[in-house]
Amino acid sequence: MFKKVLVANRGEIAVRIIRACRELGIDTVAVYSEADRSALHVRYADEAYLLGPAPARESYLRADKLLEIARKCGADAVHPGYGFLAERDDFAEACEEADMVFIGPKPSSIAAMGDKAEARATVIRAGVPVVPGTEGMGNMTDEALLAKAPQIGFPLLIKATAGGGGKGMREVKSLEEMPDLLQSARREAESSFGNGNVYLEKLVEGARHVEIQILADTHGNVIFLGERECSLQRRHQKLLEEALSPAVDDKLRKAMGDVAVKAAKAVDYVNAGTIEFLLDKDENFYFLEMNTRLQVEHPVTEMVTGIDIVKEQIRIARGRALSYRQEEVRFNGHAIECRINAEDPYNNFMPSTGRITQSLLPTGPGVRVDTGVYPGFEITPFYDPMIAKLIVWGETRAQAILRMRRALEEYRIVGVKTNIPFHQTMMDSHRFMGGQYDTRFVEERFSMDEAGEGKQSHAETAAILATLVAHRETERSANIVNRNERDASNWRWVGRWERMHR
Amino acid sequence: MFKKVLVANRGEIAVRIIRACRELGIDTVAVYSEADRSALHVRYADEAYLLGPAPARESYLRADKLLEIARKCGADAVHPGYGFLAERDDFAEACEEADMVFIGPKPSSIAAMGDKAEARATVIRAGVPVVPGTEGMGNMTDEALLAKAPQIGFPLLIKATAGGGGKGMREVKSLEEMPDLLQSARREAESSFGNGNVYLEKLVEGARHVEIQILADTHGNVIFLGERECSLQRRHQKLLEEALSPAVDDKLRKAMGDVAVKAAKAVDYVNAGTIEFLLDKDENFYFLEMNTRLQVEHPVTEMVTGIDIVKEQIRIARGRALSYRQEEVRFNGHAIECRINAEDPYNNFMPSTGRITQSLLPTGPGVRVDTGVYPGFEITPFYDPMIAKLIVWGETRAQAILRMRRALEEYRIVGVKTNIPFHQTMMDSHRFMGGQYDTRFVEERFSMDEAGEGKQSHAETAAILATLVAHRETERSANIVNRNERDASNWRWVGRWERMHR
Amino acid sequence: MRYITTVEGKQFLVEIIDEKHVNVDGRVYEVDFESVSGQPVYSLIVDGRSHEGYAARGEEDWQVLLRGRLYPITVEDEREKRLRSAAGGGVAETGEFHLRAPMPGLVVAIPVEEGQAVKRGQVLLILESMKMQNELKSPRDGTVERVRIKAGETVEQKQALLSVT
Amino acid sequence: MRYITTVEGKQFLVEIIDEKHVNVDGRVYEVDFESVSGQPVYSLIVDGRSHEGYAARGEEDWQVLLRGRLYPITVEDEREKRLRSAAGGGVAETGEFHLRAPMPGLVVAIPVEEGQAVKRGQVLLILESMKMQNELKSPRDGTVERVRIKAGETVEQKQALLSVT
Repeated sequence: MFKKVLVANRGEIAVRIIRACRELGIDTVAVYSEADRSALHVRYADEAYLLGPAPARESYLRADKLLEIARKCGADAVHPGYGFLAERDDFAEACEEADMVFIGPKPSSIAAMGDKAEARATVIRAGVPVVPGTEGMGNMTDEALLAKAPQIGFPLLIKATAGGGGKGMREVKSLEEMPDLLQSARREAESSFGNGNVYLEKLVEGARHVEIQILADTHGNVIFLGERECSLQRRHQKLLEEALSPAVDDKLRKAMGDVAVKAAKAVDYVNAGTIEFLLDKDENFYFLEMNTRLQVEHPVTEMVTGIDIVKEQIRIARGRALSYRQEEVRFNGHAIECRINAEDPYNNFMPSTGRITQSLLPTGPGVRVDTGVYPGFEITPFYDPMIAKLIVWGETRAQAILRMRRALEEYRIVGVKTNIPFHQTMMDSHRFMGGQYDTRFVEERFSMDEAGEGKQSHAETAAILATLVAHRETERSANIVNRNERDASNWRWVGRWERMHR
Repeated sequence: MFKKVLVANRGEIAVRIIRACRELGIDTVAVYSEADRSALHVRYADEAYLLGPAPARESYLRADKLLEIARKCGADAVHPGYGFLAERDDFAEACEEADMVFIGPKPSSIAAMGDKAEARATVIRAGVPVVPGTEGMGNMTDEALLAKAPQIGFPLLIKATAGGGGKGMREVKSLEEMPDLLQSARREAESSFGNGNVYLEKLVEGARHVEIQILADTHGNVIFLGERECSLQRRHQKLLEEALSPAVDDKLRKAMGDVAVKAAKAVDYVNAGTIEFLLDKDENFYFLEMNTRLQVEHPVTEMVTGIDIVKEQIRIARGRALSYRQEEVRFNGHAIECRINAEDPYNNFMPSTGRITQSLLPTGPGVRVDTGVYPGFEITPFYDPMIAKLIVWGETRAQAILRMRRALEEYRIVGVKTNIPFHQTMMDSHRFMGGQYDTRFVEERFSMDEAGEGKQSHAETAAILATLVAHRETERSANIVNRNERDASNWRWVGRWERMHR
Repeated sequence: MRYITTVEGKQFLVEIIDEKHVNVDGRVYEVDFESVSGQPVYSLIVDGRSHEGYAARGEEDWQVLLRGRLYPITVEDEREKRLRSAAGGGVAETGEFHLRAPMPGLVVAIPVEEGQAVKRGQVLLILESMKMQNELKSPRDGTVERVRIKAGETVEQKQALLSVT
Repeated sequence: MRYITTVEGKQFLVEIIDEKHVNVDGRVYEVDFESVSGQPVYSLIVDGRSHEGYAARGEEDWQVLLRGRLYPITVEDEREKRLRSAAGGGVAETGEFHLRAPMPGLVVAIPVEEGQAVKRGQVLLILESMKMQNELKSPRDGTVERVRIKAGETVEQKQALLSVT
């Protein structure tokens, strides 16, 4: 068993890993930036060391400092969490060189899956389906692309090789309109990235983002723990995840699981990992990428399987065989996770910073909260806006939704704005309840205002509340004036009174 | 389905019931005393009505007011929780008469199990074993008792008929010493209760308190959900419960469960209920009493069976059949509940009152907290000192203990003293870890000091912490003096400074 | 005290009768109202209905968050309201708009330049914070003036960025 | 600043060198110490070991709750300590003990009477609160004086109940 694990991360995932270690009797080492001295992972760990200033590149991304601390304090393993250094093969390599176990896959597996073209080529060789297209086929001329297009089939997408963020992207419905669209895509790509190269990709309509969780040990055992439905996204950020997916039945699950295991074996994978797929309406699925690390949304899988994925990661890293065989993996009930972000759903999801003054967690049966914040903690602009994950379990999907509703209603966070109202609106949406949504749902067919319109309005109650609060404030101000009349020396109150009535 | 349920209780159990109703889409009505306006059950319910002043007999025990409120607001059912009016057959009757469904057993079942002698006679008739003795056989002479004693067997207890609290109780090891002990027991009973009558009861040595959870519907189905181990008690108050019991194997569980079902059927029982047994070292078990209501410790059973007992109660009250048949009840893993009380474990468990200024709940995998308090809430002396229940689930008992340790370590409550250190000490005790304890363990063989001695001492760290805090306080005082020198008019600071240094 | 309270275009005439009673459009309600733990979160019981809402002053109105929905609300006392109607109202549409940084961050791009005419809703500036790019938009039509920062600069919360006149 | 700090009969000589360093019995530790959310809960990192403890002033000492264990601790600065040793120490054993109600409650019984000699640990009064009967004991040998309440009376927190001289 490891004696001491350094957790090279912050926030809720650092707390999550510390909990697993503590329950295994392993000492934990936290690292923190200057902005995180009061963070929960520092408070909960057995040891804590300062990394550097708040910006991640001066603290959580400083592999050299992390390893120096790990050496100095005698840690025998490093858990990278997700983000930061979790998918950096050079860091995994450096850990190995420093005789420290990296709780993750081999550097070669990270590298193989980290390069998109290489990953695609690797899994294609292993017989894993990918979204048909010309990516990885080199830069092609318009003539070559036009010749290839009918083989891919319409509708398809033109995408910029150097691209991202939709720049240089065009949706093509037929061969006729393609030459013009190719020209405009190349122009936009050229002006945006200084590189006019494009490739073609089949447009998967009504696509869902479904991913398979796998576990692989050093003895060659690879199992899958079912899928997660992650289609609810905004700007490619997942907002809500479910296990299992309402769109996947036993047969499809088995098919996707087998393919996922094949993909993992293709890179000689060891550790927990996730294969992301696009799933279309006709149950065709295509490999997107592999995340060679623990995922944010791992708890929904834990809730329906009863398997502690972090503890299994540690077990695998120690060279032990998995605790479960494939046939022992059973699915019980349904789990939903809402990512609670410090952002304003009524103002274009603008991030919100500030000190959390109050936080009341939902608790009770079937509710789990993974968080790294608490009342008194300051949300800074340096890191991810995700401040908590609210996870519920129910015997059925319908019960999980009802439970999530009551948990969201109970959750109070004061001091920063959060997207809780977004999730509440989503839970009331008929499309969500029916499980009928794809990756474009949030951005194209969901609005806080419209979705809210179906809800019972509490306008009159809101009016009473606002009036009472405003009235009390006015009365307080009046009292302040009265007090000031007795003690005119207290200039501060006068000043405030004046400011309020300007 | 019910439209609206009035929850005739307060604290964590009122919150628990409100949660179940909300997840079923049923509106909830809270009632509250003047001390509880800010309580969580008032904040979470759909409606809330004032009952009366803080003392329970003027509020939560006012059946008349409760029913008046229930009528006025149109509730169609009443859930009594535990305590207060939960085991009052007249209240159940009054609900029925007011055309309100009482979410509990029939008044006749409550009455039958409420009278100890009658309950004993009833279950004996049904073939349920009770602790052998002469209780319920009328007042017997010394001669009759001496003749009966050898049939019961030694050791046995002499107990006062009118008694309680150990007064008039004698342990008898042999027939020879019995006449003298009878005399002294009668004398003590006479002087304590003005009634010298005594009865005999077999002394169950090394007894555990093990109880069986049952569910019974109006269609004649009665099932049991396994047992709970509740032997860790202090002054007959349970402190910690487990499901399942480390002392019960499958065969014994089946035997106890069958007997429990028999006892429930003997009183035509409907609703959730609990049969309490004494279990001796030789796996003999004896009926103690039946609790005709939801128990404080029901969550441990929910954690290992996945069955929501409160939702089943509501289902039963609606006249539906149980959701589960006996063969569908499966046990998965192990659960432990620690009752978190506002009391000082270092000062004879003296209750502690005050305002909770901070509360940080343990969360994460396998942890559930049922509580009715939050930061800013005032713990008053009017009600039970239990402010929260911390429940954990683990794949095995050992994992549950490890998880409970980390959860207790994470739990911070500031503002009142709590028994969390007691539970921490218990989790470290070898006797507890080995599952080797009986009902006398806490009072006779457990001490905070002794149990603490085995633990690693952090005396030096404590010394550093105390010195730093004291130093900071001294420095602050010094700063105050300096400030006062500049502003001598601020008499309050001077006053405080003087008080501090008197 | 009588107030005119406007929610989603709907006006309510709310009279605070005493500590425990309000009159809304002629109907009297029993109310019990208190702040939770001294926070801007209020427990409000209206004729037995228990509600909990967050209420805070926004830029120009009250923001009430109740049962997962945000209500922007204006509360004016009758006298104020009368004065304002007399004066003719409508302040927000005229005068200068000063764009301030809603949070500390890095200015990624300023897709407008001084003197440029902009429409309501047009993006004025992209600010990166918490790993997200956030578009700051113009609240009304106008002309961009006094651009005080450049792309690539980091800014503090509330720092003045540019104006729309 | 140098302090003599006593925990469980063991003395530590603790010198506060500066904000980040203390010397305990000749060994220098790097410390990082702060209060959590303004509460009497402190996060303390000593040479990298992260601890969190509750520390508050008790009647005569500091009470530190650390990793599930309570440490009663006295902290004296060296000068104080010297003065006290010179004076001869030992205050607690002499003088009057005033029993005050630790919480509001109902006086169930007063098993002693005025003028009665009592031993250390003997029950002076039974107070019912939160449905529990609580025995209040004498902290030392002495004689019961000034019984100010009767059984059946309710008392407020801190109310004087009786004295032991």
